[in-house]
Amino acid sequence: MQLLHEPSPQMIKEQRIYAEMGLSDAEFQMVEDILGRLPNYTETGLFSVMWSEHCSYKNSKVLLKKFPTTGEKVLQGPGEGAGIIDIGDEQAVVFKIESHNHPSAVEPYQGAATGVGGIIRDVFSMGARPVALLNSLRFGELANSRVKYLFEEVVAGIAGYGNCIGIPTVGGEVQFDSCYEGNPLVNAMCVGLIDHKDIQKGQAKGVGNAVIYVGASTGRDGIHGATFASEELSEENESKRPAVQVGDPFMEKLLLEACLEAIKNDALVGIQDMGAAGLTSSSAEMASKAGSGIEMDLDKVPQREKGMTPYEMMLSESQERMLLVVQAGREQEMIDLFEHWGLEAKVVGRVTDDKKLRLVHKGEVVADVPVDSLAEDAPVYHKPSAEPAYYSQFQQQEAYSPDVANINETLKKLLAQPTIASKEWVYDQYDYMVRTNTVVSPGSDAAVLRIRGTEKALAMTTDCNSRYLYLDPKVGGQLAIAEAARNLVCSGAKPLGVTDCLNYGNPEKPEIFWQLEKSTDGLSEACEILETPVIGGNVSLYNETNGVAVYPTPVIGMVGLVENVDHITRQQFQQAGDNIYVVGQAGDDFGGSELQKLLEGTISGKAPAIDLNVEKKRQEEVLAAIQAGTVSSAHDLAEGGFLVALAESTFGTTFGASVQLQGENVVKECFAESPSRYILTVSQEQKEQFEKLVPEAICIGKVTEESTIDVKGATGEVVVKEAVQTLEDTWRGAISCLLK
Amino acid sequence: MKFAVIVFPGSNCDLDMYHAVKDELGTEVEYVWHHDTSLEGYDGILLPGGFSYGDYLRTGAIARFSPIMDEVIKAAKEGKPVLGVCNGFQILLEAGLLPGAMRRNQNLKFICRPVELIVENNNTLFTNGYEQKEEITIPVAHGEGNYYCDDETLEKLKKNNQIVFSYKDEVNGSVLDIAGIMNEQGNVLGMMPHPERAVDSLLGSDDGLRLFKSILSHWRERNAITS
Amino acid sequence: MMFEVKVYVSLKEAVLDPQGSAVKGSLHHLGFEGVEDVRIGKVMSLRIESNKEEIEDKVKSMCDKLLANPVIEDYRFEIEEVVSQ
Amino acid sequence: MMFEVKVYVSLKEAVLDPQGSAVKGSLHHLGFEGVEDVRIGKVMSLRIESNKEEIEDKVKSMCDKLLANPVIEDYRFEIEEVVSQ
Ligand SMILES: Nc1ncnc2c1ncn2[C@@H]1O[C@H](COP(=O)(O)OP(=O)(O)O)[C@@H](O)[C@H]1O
Ligand SMILES: [Mg+2]
Repeated sequence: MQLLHEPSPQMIKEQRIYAEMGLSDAEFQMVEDILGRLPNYTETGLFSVMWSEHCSYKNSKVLLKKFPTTGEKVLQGPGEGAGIIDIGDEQAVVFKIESHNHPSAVEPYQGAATGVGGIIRDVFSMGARPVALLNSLRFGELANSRVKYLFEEVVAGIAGYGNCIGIPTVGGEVQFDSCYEGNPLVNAMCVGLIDHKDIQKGQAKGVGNAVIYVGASTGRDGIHGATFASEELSEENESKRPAVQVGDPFMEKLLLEACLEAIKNDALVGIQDMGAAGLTSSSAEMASKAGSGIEMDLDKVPQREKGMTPYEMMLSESQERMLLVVQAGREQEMIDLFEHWGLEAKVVGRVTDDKKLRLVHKGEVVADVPVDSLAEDAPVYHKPSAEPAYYSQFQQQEAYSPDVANINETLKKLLAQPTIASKEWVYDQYDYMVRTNTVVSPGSDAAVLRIRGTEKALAMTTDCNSRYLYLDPKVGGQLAIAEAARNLVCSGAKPLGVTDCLNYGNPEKPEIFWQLEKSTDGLSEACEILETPVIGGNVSLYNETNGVAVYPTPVIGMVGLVENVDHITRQQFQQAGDNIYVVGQAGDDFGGSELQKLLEGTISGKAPAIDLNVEKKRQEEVLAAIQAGTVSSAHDLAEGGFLVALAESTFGTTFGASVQLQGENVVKECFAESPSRYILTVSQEQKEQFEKLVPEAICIGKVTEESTIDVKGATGEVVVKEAVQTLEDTWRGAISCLLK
Repeated sequence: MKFAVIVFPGSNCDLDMYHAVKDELGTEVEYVWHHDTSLEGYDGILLPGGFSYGDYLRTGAIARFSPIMDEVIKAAKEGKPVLGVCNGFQILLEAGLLPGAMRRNQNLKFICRPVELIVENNNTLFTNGYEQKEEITIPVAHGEGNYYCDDETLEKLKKNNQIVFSYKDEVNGSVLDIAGIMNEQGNVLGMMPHPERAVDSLLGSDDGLRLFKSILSHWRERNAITS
Repeated sequence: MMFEVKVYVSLKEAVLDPQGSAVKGSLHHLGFEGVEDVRIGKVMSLRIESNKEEIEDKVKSMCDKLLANPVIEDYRFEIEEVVSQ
Repeated sequence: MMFEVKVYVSLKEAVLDPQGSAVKGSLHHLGFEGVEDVRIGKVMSLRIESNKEEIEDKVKSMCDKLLANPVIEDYRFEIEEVVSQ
């Protein structure tokens, strides 16, 4: 029952070989107890990947339980490949976000590309047609040449995969901060559309049914990728790194089309992609969910390399593979269907009734373990939590009050900050139009795609300002959800739900666990109040290099429904003469702001305070005003505050703005990052009705024919007077300039 | 008039082409799988964009050997309108239906954005709905659209008015900023920009629609005369 | 018989090579002086089972048909017999 | 002194080569039988002005820094002196 060169069960135990695979002593003992004997090498491998943080969420499960995950419209919450929300007319939207941070740190192009490939498979394995991709990226400061390399290659990798497979990449965000220098974050999100009747489950039901393998053949790439993703990056573990996976978007395009066709065939019982922990997780999870077992003959698995062992086959993370369960007797239909797309489908096993995952290799049983023990019974930990010293310090600090001599010049500097500057350099490389549904392309608050054959459209965005989360994880978590929802509202959409990707440091450190705990509290509370349930997500821990953790970064992917394409609204001003309104007052909110970062080089103090009920009320009013057709353009105030948002509203148009500030404190009015605020423009005809719908809105000026930003203080003094062109050039050129 | 949209493994603008013709032009259109061996009954052939065979080796190089390509070549010889967009253009080049070849974009990056084109020749079955030298906005989305041909070929293209579209501003490094060319007979057009993405003002521009309309009206005129 | 074939495909002299120029630029940028020209081509390694008489013609025909594009590329190849172990 | 340098960059054995697979498939489709494996790599031709002692180190350093990606690629190179005409 063991291969010659593999250690024996005794050796695994005595030499603690399990520890190298990521199992603790106690966990290994649990395995021994479950089996009633010592596991062999292959079996130890199965447990080690399935019980890794990446697959089992053993450290984060207790926290994820807090998220509201249900709602009237939720058809599928967390647990399957992706969550699903009803959008009416027997249609639903499917979406999910996932991280590929560790692979991207090692090989940025392929790491990012395969991240995109993986999230696409999650969506089409539900039976949905993927319609859009988004991403959320974090890098160190662009001054560093390795960071430049990572940034350029990650963007190229995302583009390379998405463009080739023909799914538009319509939005995302990029932020730069030194905490991400050694450990960039690469999160990819995919949105799909599905008819209710086509919804699939990854289940291996029906004893005797065939287990079919389709897609790329299995190589030695990515072995132990899931375990690798569950450790910190360090020089010691460099040698442990798995062979890099290379994405093949062409293969995935064929797989996508073939699987979507297979889903229409009633011979298909279940389908799941082979993501992290490849064959192991797909087979064990499908069987466990169905209350059945699976027996597989590994000799039948298509292999790219010679002499692969069961351990290697089961742990390989080769890309572009799917596992199907098909009615017994109808295998040939499926094989023919895949053949049409030039793909080989191979029967590799059968569904059994003994709730075991049994693997046969060269005629011998090489593993025989209960599926539930792999998929369900991983230990759950509640790690110790401790408030970090920095937090209480920041809380006690007096509100930061920035000293700004020249508002005009400061505005220009802010617009050139890479986190604020135009991301055109990035999205110019993404095909954001393919499949011709993209109504609002990258460059506005959220992307909007029409749904062909209906009046409806979907708005989508990714957001997370991790600086706020670092200062205050709870408030920061609330702000992240609120900002995402606000961006959708500005586009004319009602937020439907959330997918989240929790990117944190090492949870075994109490201070990091505390960040996780507090921020999930904040996220949960905001989701509850804003009625945006969490329908899926991903956890990426151990984002540390040589002991330094990234800021807590729970990236929020949110999708909203635009009831009628007529409601679609952009951030850009639409016509001269429109009135400019501001909703919400500026407060003393400079903690973690772009201005603080610009002036001090670091951040400190308290995160901007948010009242979620106010947030909600404003979102409802603004959306109602948009739906009533009274709003010409809408933009939320985010990084950089009012002036940046005002300037952005003129970019890409021929218009300017002439406004007068309300408050006495000019710096606060111009740059504070108080949440829940909007700039809206309203035509003269709509003025009256608009003011009824958004009573809080204050008219501060007008959109002008002349392409100048003209801002006066409360007492009439000139605060800013600058040609839009000058500001726009600075903003547009900043990133490519930094890359030179 | 009935169009065929050829679908190669890896095509991904087939759907856009299909809907442009069906929904916006309002004409008959069908997908034809690359394994098929007949184009009978189709009056116009559309080769869509995408990444046929992943564009591995060279763009269009492998697709050029798909079984349907013999039929495409035949249709071109018979004088049927054949339009190749983006990857479709690249396939036409590889198949020798149009002269020249593509290199990677000058900046080595994929470029996706609306660009301004100049209609260099409106006296073609593809462009009769435009004004000569008219400026139109049509998006590009490609990594290898940097058109190359030798000087002799270029002279010929110029002499025969085979250059149909050029970029108003430099985009990808193409010789003479060429965006689209046709064959000598004038019935095969290859272009990098995507007219099928510019057929609905909701999505930004409908300047591409007139290209399809031109093909249709040419066909109608011709069939009115011959019938 | 088994052959190990290497096909080298390069852009014709007259054709500007954007990738080569970019690499040259980066090398200069990295401080490597004296780099005067960079051209980037492809090398394809094929293992082909064939009889000895045909292999050369076969490879030539592969190149003409598929592996190189005569409009912009030149090619050359090397054929080596694999001595079975 | 002027050197003509050729750098050959290929994907590591264990790394998937989708290009190679596609080309192999296409060759089969075209009726070329016996093609058992295709891998596609790059060849870079550089002309470098340098003194003799340094050229080898220089090229090695170029490869490590820029020309090859050590995570997925292997490289080798040949250096030849250009005899001035
Ligand atoms: N990585 C990216 N990929 C695609 N689009 C991006 C990316 N980063 C930013 N964008 C786009 O640039 C615009 C501005 O982004 P951002 O400043 O994050 O907006 P906001 O603050 O409103 O969330 C958005 O339309 C966004 O989708
Ligand atoms: Mg915004």
